[in-house]
Amino acid sequence: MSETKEIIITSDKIHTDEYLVNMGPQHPSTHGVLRLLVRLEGEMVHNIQPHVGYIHSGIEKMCEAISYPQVIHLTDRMDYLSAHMNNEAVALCIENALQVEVPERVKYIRTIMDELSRLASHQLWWCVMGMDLGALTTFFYGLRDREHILDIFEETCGARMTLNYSVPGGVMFDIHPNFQKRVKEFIKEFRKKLPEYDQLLTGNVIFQERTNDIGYLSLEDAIAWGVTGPSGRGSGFSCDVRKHQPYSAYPLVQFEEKLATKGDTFTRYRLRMEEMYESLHIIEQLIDNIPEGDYAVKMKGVVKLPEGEFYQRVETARGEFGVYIVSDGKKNPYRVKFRSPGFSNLFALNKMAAGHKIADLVAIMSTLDLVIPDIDR
Amino acid sequence: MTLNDIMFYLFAGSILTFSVLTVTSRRILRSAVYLLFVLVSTAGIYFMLNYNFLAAVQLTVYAGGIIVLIIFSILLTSHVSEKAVVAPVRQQIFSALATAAGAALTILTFLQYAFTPSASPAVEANVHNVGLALVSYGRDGFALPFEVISILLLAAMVGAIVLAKKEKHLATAGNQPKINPDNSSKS
Amino acid sequence: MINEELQAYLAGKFSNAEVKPGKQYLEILVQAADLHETAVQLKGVPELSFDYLICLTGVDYPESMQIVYHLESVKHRHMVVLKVNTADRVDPKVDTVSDVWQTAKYHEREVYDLLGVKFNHHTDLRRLFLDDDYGFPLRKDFKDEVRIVER
Amino acid sequence: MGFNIYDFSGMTHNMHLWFLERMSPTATTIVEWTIIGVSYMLFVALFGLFLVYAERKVCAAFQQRLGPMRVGYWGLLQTIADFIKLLMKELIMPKSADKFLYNLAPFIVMIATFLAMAVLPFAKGLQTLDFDIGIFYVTAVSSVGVIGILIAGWSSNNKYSLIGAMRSGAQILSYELSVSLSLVTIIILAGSMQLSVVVESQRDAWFIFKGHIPALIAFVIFLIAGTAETNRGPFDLAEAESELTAGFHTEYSGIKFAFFFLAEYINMFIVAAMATTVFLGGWMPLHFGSFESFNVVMDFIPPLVWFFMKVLGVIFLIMWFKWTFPRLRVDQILTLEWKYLLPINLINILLMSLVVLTKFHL
Repeated sequence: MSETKEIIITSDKIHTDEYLVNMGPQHPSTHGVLRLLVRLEGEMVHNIQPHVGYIHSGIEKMCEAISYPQVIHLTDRMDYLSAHMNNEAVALCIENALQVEVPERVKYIRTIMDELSRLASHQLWWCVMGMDLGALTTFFYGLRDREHILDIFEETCGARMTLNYSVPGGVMFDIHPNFQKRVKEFIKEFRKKLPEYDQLLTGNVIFQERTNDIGYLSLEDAIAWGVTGPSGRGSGFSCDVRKHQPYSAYPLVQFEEKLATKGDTFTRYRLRMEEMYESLHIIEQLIDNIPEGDYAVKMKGVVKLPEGEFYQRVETARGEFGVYIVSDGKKNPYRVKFRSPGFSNLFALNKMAAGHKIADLVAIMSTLDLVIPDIDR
Repeated sequence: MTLNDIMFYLFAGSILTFSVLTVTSRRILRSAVYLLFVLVSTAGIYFMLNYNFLAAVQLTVYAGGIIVLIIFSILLTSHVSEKAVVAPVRQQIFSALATAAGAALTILTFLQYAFTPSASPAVEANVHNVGLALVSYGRDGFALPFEVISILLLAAMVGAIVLAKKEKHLATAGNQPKINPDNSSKS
Repeated sequence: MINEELQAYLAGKFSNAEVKPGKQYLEILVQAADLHETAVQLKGVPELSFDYLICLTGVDYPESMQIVYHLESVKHRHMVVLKVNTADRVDPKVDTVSDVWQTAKYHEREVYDLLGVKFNHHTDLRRLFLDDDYGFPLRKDFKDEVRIVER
Repeated sequence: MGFNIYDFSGMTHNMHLWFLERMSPTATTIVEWTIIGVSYMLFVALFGLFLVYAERKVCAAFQQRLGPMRVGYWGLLQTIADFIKLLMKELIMPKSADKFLYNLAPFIVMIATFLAMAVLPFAKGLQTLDFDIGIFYVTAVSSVGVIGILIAGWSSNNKYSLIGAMRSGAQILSYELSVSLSLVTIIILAGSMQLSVVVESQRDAWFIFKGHIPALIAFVIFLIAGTAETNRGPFDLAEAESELTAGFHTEYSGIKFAFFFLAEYINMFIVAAMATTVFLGGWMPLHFGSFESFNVVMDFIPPLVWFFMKVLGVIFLIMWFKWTFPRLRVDQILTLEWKYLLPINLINILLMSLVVLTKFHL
C-alpha cells in the first residue's frame, strides 16, 4: 500500500520536537472519511497534509457510461447537502448545450429550491460548527429548523436529501399545492429562530474567543487557492456566481453578495449567518410570484448533446460548483468533470491552520464546511 | 494483635515493598507510580498517628504535587515502550554496598538511642495549634522560616520560568509560523 | 474587456497560440512548451490578470491528452479557457502551473491520479485518491476488471 | 435503635454499642468498616446511575427533546441497561500499552473519589470521618485523582490520549489552586476546617449570605474551578471529542471506561456537595433571621432532603454550563485561571479577612 510507504518517508523527515497525528479517517470533527496527517509540536499544529480518496467513487468515470439525464442522479451523491444546486448545474449545462429555453416557472422553482437547500446546508453547518466547538445543544437547534425544509423537500419531490429534482428542461414534478404556504410559514418561523442562533452561539464569549483572530486567509491566498463560497467571501473574494454569471431566476431578484475583508474564522461564521438572511430575502421575493405555466419543456427521449465542450458554474452552499462536459455527439458524455468547491477549499486548510492549536484547526475546518464526498467524488 | 497493628504492618509492608519496586522497576512511569504508593502509605501512617494535618500535607504536596510533576515530565519525555538500561554489575555492587552502609548506620543510630518519654506534656497537633505555630514569631514560632521559604520558592519559580522560556520561534495565533506551510507539505 | 477585445488582445500577445471563441468562452490553445510562460503572462499582465483558476482538468482524446484550464479575472471579470495538448498520449507531460496558481497543485495531482499526466517541476506529484499501482481510470483504454464501466 | 430522621448520631452510636455487646472491639471495627464501605459503594453506584440519567434528561430538556424514554417508565431503567451493556463489553487493550498502568489508572481515579467522599456530611451524624482538617483533606485527596488520568493517557500509547492527559494535568493542577483558595476564603469566615463545625456555624445563616460579596465571589469561583476540576464542559478539554476523539480514555472500553465515566459523575457530586457544605449550609435548613414561623417550617424538612436538594441544585447548574457553552481552548483555560481567577481570588481573600476582622458579616 502506498499509505504505509508514505508514513515512513514522513517520519524520517520530521523534526524531533514534532510528532505525527492522524486525524481521521475516522475522526469526529472531519465529518466524513477524511484523513488529515497533522504534524504537531505539543498542541501547536505545524503542518496539515490532507489525504483524500477514502470514498472516491469514480463518479466522473461512471458518467461516461450513462446517459445525460442519468448524470444528474449521480450529482446528488457528491455534495449531498447542496444536492439541488448540483442537479441544477448539470441540467443548466445540458439546456445551454441544447439551446433550450426553460419556462419562467421552472426558473422560479429552481431558485427557491436552491435557496432552501442553501438554508438547510447552512443550518447543518451551524449545528456542526457548534458541536465542533463543544456546544452540543446547537446541533439540536439547527436540526429542528432544518427538519421543516426537509419536509418541504419531501412533499415537493419525495426525497429529503438527494432531491434529484431538476431534469434537463425543467423540474421533475410540479410543486405541491401546499408548497407556497409551507415555505412562507417556514420563513416566518425561521426569521424568529435565527436570532436564537445568535443568542446561543454567536454572542457567547467563549465562542467569540475561540473563533476570533484565528485561521486568517488573505484575499490573495483565497484567490490563489480558489477558495470560494462563504469561505472565500469572508476574505473579500467576490466569487458569488449568482451575481457574476447569474442563472435561473437570480437576475430577477434583489440580493446582496455579502463580503467581508477580515478573513478569520469568526468572519466566515458571520458571513454564513448573514447569507441565511439573504437567502430568506431571495425566497420572499420569489415565493408569491411563481408564474403559471409548464414545469418542464418537452425533451426528446434520448438527450444528445452537440459536439463540443460545455461549462456551467453555479453557486452551491460551499462555493462554486462547475460542470465541464465534453460531448462527442453521442447519447452519453465523452468526459465529465465536476469542479467541486470542497476540493479547492480543503487544500487551503494548511495555509489557514498551520501555526494554530489543534482546537483551532477543528474550528477552522468547521468554517470551511467540508463535505467529503464532494471532495472525493 | 489489634487492628491498629494490622494497619501499621500493612502500611509498613507496602512502604517497604513499593520502595524496593520503585528502584528496581525498569519502566520509569511504573517507578513513579510505586513511589506514589510509598508516599500514600506514609500518609496513611500519619493518619494512624492522628496527625491529620501532616498526612493531608503529605498527600497534597507529595502525591498531588511532586508525583504529578514527575509524571508530567515523564509524559513529555518518554514513550511507553522505553525501558531503563540495566546498570553494569560494578555499579550495582557499589550501589548495593552504599545502600547497605546507609541502612546499617540508620539502624545503629536507632538501636543506640535511648528512647525516653518526654517530660513536657504532649501538644495536640491539630490545625489550630499548627496554624498558631506557623504564624507566631516567638521562640517556637515559624513565621520567619515560613517567609524565608516563601522567598526561596518564589526565587525558584522565577528561575524555572526563565529556564523554561524558550525563544519564541513559533509565532502566536494569527501570524504565520516560521515553517512555510507550502514547502513543508511535501513531506 | 469584452470578448472581442480580449480575443484581439490575446491573439496579439500570444502569437504562437491559437485564440478562438468557443461555444461559451474564449479559448486559447497553446503549445506545450509555451504553457508555463503563457500562464505567467495571463496572470501577470495587468490588462488580463487571470488570477483565479476555477477548474483544471484533463481530457483523453484519441491522439493526445488535453489539459483544460478555466480561468477568471477577479478584477476584470472576464473568463478564458486555456488548453494545451500533450505531445504523447501514453506518457503525457506538461509543465506545472502550480507556481502560478497555488490551487493547481492539487488539481494537477488529481489529473495525474486519474489520467496519468505528469507535470514537470511539480513539487509533490503523488497520487491523490488511488493506490500507486492502480491504473489511470479516466483514460479511455482503462479496463476496470471488477466493475465494468463501458461506454 | 432509635431512628431519628433529624439526627443520625444517636442511631449510629446505638449501632456501635449493639455491635460491641456482641463481639470484640476489633471485630466491631471490621464489621462497621464493611457496612460503611458497602453503603458507600452502593451509594456511588446508585447515585452515579441516577446522575447519568439526570444528565441525559437535563441535556434533553435543553435540547428540546425527551431523552431516553424506552427502557422503563420515562426511561428510568435506561442507565441500568447501559451499565449492563458496559459490563458485558469486551475489554480491549492496545497491543503496546503498559498493561499494569493501563489497568491501574481507572482504579486510582475511583479510589481518589471514594477517599474524598469519606468526609462529606450528609446529615447531622451521618458523616464517616470528621477530621479537623476536613476541607483540606478533600482538596488533598482529590489531587490524587489526576494521577489516574495522567497514567491512563500515557499508558494507552495513543497520541490523542497523551494530549488529553497533558491537557487534563495542566488544567487540574491550575484549577486546584482556585478551588483551594476559594475554600480558604470561607475557612477564614468559618474559623475552622472541620466540616461538621463549618455546617454547624451556618445554623443562623448560610455562608453565602453571611459573607456578603466576598462569599458570593468565592462561590462563583468555586463553581467555575470545580467544574474545571471535574473535567466537565465547558472545560472538558481532556476528552474533547471533536478534537481528541475521547481524550485520555480513548482506548478504554467496557467496565474500565465505566469507571472513568462514573468517577466523573461522582466527582461532580463531590464538587456539588462541597459547594453545598461550605457555601450553602450543608444539611442546614434555610433560615431567615427573625422569621420564627418560617424557620420552624423549614426545620421540619429533614436534613438529608435539604442536603440533596442543594446538591442537585448545584449539579443542575453544572450541567447547565455543559449544555450551553462551547469548549474553551487550552491556552484560554490557563489564561482564565492564572490571569483572572487567581488574582480575583487573592484579592477576595483579603476582602474576606477585612470583613471578618471588622465583624462586618452577619
